[in-house]
Amino acid sequence: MLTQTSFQGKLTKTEDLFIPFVVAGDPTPELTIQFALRLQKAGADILELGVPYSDPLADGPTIQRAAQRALQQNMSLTKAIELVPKLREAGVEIPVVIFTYYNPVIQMGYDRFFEMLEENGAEGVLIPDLPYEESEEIRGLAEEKGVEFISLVAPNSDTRIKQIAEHAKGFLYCVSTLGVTGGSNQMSAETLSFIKKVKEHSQVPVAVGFGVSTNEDVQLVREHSDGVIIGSKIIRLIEGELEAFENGQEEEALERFYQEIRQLVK
Amino acid sequence: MLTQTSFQGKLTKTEDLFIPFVVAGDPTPELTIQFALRLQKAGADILELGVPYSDPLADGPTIQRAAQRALQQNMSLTKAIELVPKLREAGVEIPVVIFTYYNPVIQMGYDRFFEMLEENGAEGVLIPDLPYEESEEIRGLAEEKGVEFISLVAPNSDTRIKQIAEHAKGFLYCVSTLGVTGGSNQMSAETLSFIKKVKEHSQVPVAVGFGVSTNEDVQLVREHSDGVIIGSKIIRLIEGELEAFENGQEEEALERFYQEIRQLVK
Amino acid sequence: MQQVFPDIKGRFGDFGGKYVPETLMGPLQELEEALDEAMSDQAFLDEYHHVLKEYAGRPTSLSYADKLSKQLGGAKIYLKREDLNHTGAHKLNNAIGQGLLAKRMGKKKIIAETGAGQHGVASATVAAKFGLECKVFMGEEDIRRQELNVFRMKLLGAEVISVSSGNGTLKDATNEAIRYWVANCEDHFYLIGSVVGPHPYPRMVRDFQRVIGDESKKQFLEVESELPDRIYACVGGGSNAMGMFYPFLQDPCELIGVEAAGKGIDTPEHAATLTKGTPGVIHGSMTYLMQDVNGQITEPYSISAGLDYPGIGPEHAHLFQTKQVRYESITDKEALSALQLLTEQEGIIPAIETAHALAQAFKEAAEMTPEQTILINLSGRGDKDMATLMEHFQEEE
Amino acid sequence: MQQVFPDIKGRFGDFGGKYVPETLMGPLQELEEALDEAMSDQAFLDEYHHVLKEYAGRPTSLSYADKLSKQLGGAKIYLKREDLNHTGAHKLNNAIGQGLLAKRMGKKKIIAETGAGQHGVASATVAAKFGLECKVFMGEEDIRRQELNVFRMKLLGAEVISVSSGNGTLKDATNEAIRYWVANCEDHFYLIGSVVGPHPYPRMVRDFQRVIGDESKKQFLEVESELPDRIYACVGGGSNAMGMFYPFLQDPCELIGVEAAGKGIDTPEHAATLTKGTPGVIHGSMTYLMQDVNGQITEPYSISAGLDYPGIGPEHAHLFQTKQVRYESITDKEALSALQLLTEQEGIIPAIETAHALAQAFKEAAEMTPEQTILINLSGRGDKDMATLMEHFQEEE
Ligand SMILES: Cc1ncc(COP(=O)(O)O)c(C=O)c1O
Ligand SMILES: Cc1ncc(COP(=O)(O)O)c(C=O)c1O
Repeated sequence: MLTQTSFQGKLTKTEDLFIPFVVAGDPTPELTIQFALRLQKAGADILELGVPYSDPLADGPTIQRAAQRALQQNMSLTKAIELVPKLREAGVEIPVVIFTYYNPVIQMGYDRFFEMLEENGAEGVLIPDLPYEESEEIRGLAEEKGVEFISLVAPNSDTRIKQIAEHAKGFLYCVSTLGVTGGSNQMSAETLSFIKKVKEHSQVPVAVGFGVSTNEDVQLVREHSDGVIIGSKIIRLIEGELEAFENGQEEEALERFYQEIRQLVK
Repeated sequence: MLTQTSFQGKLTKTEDLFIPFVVAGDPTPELTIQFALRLQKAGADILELGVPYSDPLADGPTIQRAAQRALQQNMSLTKAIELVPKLREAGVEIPVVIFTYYNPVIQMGYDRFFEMLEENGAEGVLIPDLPYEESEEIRGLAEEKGVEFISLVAPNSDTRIKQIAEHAKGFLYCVSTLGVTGGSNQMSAETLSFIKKVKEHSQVPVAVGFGVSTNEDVQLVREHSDGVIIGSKIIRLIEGELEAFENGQEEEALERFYQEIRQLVK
Repeated sequence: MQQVFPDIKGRFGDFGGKYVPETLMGPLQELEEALDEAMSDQAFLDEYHHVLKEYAGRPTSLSYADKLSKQLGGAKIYLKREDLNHTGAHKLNNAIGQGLLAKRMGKKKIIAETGAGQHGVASATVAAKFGLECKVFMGEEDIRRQELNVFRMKLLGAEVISVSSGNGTLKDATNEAIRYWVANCEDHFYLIGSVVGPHPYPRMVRDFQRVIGDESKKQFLEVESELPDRIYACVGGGSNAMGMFYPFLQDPCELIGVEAAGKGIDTPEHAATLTKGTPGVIHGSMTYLMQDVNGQITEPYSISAGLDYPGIGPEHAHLFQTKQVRYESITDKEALSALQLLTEQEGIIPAIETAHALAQAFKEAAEMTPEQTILINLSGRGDKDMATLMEHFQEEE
Repeated sequence: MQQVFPDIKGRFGDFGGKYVPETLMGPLQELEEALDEAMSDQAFLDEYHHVLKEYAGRPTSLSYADKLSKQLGGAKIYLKREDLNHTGAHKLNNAIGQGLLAKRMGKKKIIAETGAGQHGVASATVAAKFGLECKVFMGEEDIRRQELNVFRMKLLGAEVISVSSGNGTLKDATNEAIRYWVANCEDHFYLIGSVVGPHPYPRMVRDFQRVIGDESKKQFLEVESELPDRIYACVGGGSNAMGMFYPFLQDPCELIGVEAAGKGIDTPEHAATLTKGTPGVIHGSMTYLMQDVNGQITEPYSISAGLDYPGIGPEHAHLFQTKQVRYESITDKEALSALQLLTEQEGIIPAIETAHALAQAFKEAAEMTPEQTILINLSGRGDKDMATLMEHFQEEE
């Protein structure tokens, strides 16, 4: 049984979630807003807003490239959080999760970080290189501030699955394949039994990510979990339109992007 | 007191000797004969006929170059000895000393070597890399065959000077400077006392070589010894005429060579 | 009582820990357990020391640099000769230890990152010796600069994987090796080349390198009957320094770690992590690093590829904070002069990395008295650096 | 009773002696006396062994090549690791000995000849260490081929003198070094790099290299409790082989010297002096050499610069004649395969010179039984050969 998961009351369902990932500032902050709008229109329930990082250890080449593009726009943790109110202004209503590596958070400091999240109205945070054992303090602070601190769990998390799942907030991010983001995906018997085990212990929706890139993948994930996380595939769709943006065909490109997403999650 | 030195009766004086060195076949066997004739005409008393060698350890760059030129003419120990009767035919009457490194002699074999010297009428032999200690057998054979085996003695021969000098045949070759052939020369007090010491023990004429290249050198050497050996300087004079030979101006070149030698030993 | 570091969470005071993607937490746990078990198994330790002796050439010599000591006119200078190790640097000690551990864990494939190629060659060597498959990640810029070491690795049967992300240097190669490990951790052992990375790497690498300090202590006492006054080592990731310093931490010796000041610590081109960096997380570990105000890691610079790294082992960060070790920095130029001096005075061409330690030591030795003694860890030989040196000295002319 | 070689005239049976210009007879006499005196002075021997241990890194390891032995399925293969010597080859043992002798004789300047540059580097190293001036003669062709070693020598403070006579290779460099010595013997010590040259060089170099065989014997008995069945070494001038073989000459071990067959001993391009040469005099010594019918020395060929020499030490000529040692030859191609095999199986990249010994040993090991043992002298490391190997393996592709 899922307990009420909230994102400050903004997450209105607890299953069949669609959780897209984009990198703030890829290829420009303005376009990030446009993508977010299209994703929402295509049914997104939560937006993962990635903060570009110089050394993204958990990401594959696709997201690395997106981060490089965004860094060239001088995107930073500060600016990414400050993008949230602009998303709101433009009409994005779904909860936003700031996806950032740990080091920029350290440099900002926990106090300022949560202050900024609050000021700018970001509902969640996910730090891919801050595992359960190292995150006790920040999880406490997040809870205090009413920010959902998203945890990840992997098939080889083993005895830690129970612990992580039981303490999960917002939603629980299942890494379905061993690997960095963007690998190919097939749902093996082991993956299925892993998801089952996670669901047994989790009180929040269990979403599956890493490697979801076709509508078949999406169907498969939907069947066995509470939500699907899509990252690299979305970045690749954006990459496919870069030329169009440069050529000033923005509207057509965004429309194509929207249609593609619709096909993907239909 | 000098004992009678013979070179098979052909050496008619025992002082003020002029002993030139040429390399057989440099630049051609025919020209070697012509040089020998001019040297005789200029007063040479003994001819050192050098056999070109691939690895002439005791020679400087000038004689190395001469050897290279001669080797390109396929000159060898055999052919160098066979050049002697041709010298005679052309009118060279002074004694001829075959100057050869040891290895070609080994390959020919002592028997054949002395047979050839006898057949072709060479009066002496000098092997610069066969010191006294290693030459007992060949010295015996030379004596037996009536061939003068020329020994060398150096300032640093030290306690061996007496031994070498006492057993010297033909003439005794004094290395006046430490060094390979062709270095610059100045007769120091030490050199003088070295020559004096050699003369005390030698029963054959004491000739001085290595580095004699001007008429002043020649005068100096004459003053203190029984003869002067000139090698590199003669080779350099030959080298100076190589172009003339190539251009067919043989007579002019040989005449110039003769005049130069005359000036050198006047 | 002295506290034991790292603690159970892999921390050296404020530093260390495991800041890695969740997927690596399992493998790190597995590694830690295997390591603890191996290190308490005498048979494993015996094999490690057997390979060091009969294969790597240990113990390495302790050389008294008599001409140089006299020339500088100060302290007596001793050199611990890690350059005499098989493959030419201290790196092999660690690669042998981890290679044996990989075998013991039943892993048939190893991966490694490399900058100048020394750790890559050491890993490829160990892989050949122990019959393991080996992939070495190397930045495409470093591949270009270190053609010969790349060829050595290939000859040893390793696959060299070119990394084009970032600037194509060591930091990027490390990122990529970690990513590959994330995707392939089930059957791959990641052989890290310095005292960096998540727990238990900093401890493990230190413990496989402490043979340097252990031997030095014994050898030094044999010839001088007392401990050195000061001990110097260069610091890139910090493995040769930790290996040397660790056994002396409780002794009354002054320990000096020397970082690369590149073109000067007042320019942006240096790799002086402790001198100029700030705390943060890099490659899975809380430590000092070079970063901008946004927490983006910045590109370091040093003429020596082995010191050209924006982080440093967490134990060094701790020793820096607690002032147990003094950290200095040396420019490219000073390092090259020291390299020349050692070469001309003692007939030993050191690695450019090592030359940083030498430069600091020579400066200080000259101010000391002939009754005092110093020990320098000569972490590697300079053969690998000939091309760089040729370029440099030709430019100078 | 066993006869002692060389005899008082510097002869090993029919071979050896002093075939040099008169000017060198004095210096050779002086050298012989100084050598005899030094070798009977315990203080000199102690210093020599002290430098070997504390500077050069001796004793070098004896490594059991377990993977390779199993792979070949025959005899157990052991490697004597001269590659672990400072500067990377056995050459340093001799350079240290002669360097100490030069110092003892009050000579402040040394000269040396070199082919690939290994002996040149060893000499330059010793000169730096002992404060001597050093000139290295090197053929202009070799200077071109061995740019890095030339740079190493210069860095060590040596002057490298380019020799353009002949083909500009080792033979010519040796000629030129001898000529220079003739002209400057008063204050110069000529540091010959192999067991060649006039008496007392072949004996002296052997005696400074026998540490290889002495250590090997002790180490081998420790691990195997009996002597090896066969012992292999490559032969250029023959110093690493004499150093290894000499202490085993009276033992029931079969000794095998391996020459370079280049492109095949039936072609003119090889350096198989004993296999195809005839007796004569080269560089002051009666021995075997490669020559034409007129006694002109011919140009040898081998892919390995260190074996690319038309002569051989006179003691080898004697051991060949008396059949105390068996001599074989190995082509470029066979050597390169053996190099690859050792590299891939044991993680050791040998010098191409050494690879000749390996190739012969591997052939024979496969035919032997696992109860039998063989010992190979791993005379040097292959780092110096990377450029040659790169060229070669790229051509092959
Ligand atoms: C010779 C040498 N010394 C030092 C280093 C720096 O590494 P660490 O600081 O881990 O000893 C390297 C790295 O490649 C090296 O090759
Ligand atoms: C590694 C190595 N082995 C062998 C040789 C051949 O010399 P020797 O026959 O004197 O041992 C050389 C010569 O340079 C060498 O460098």
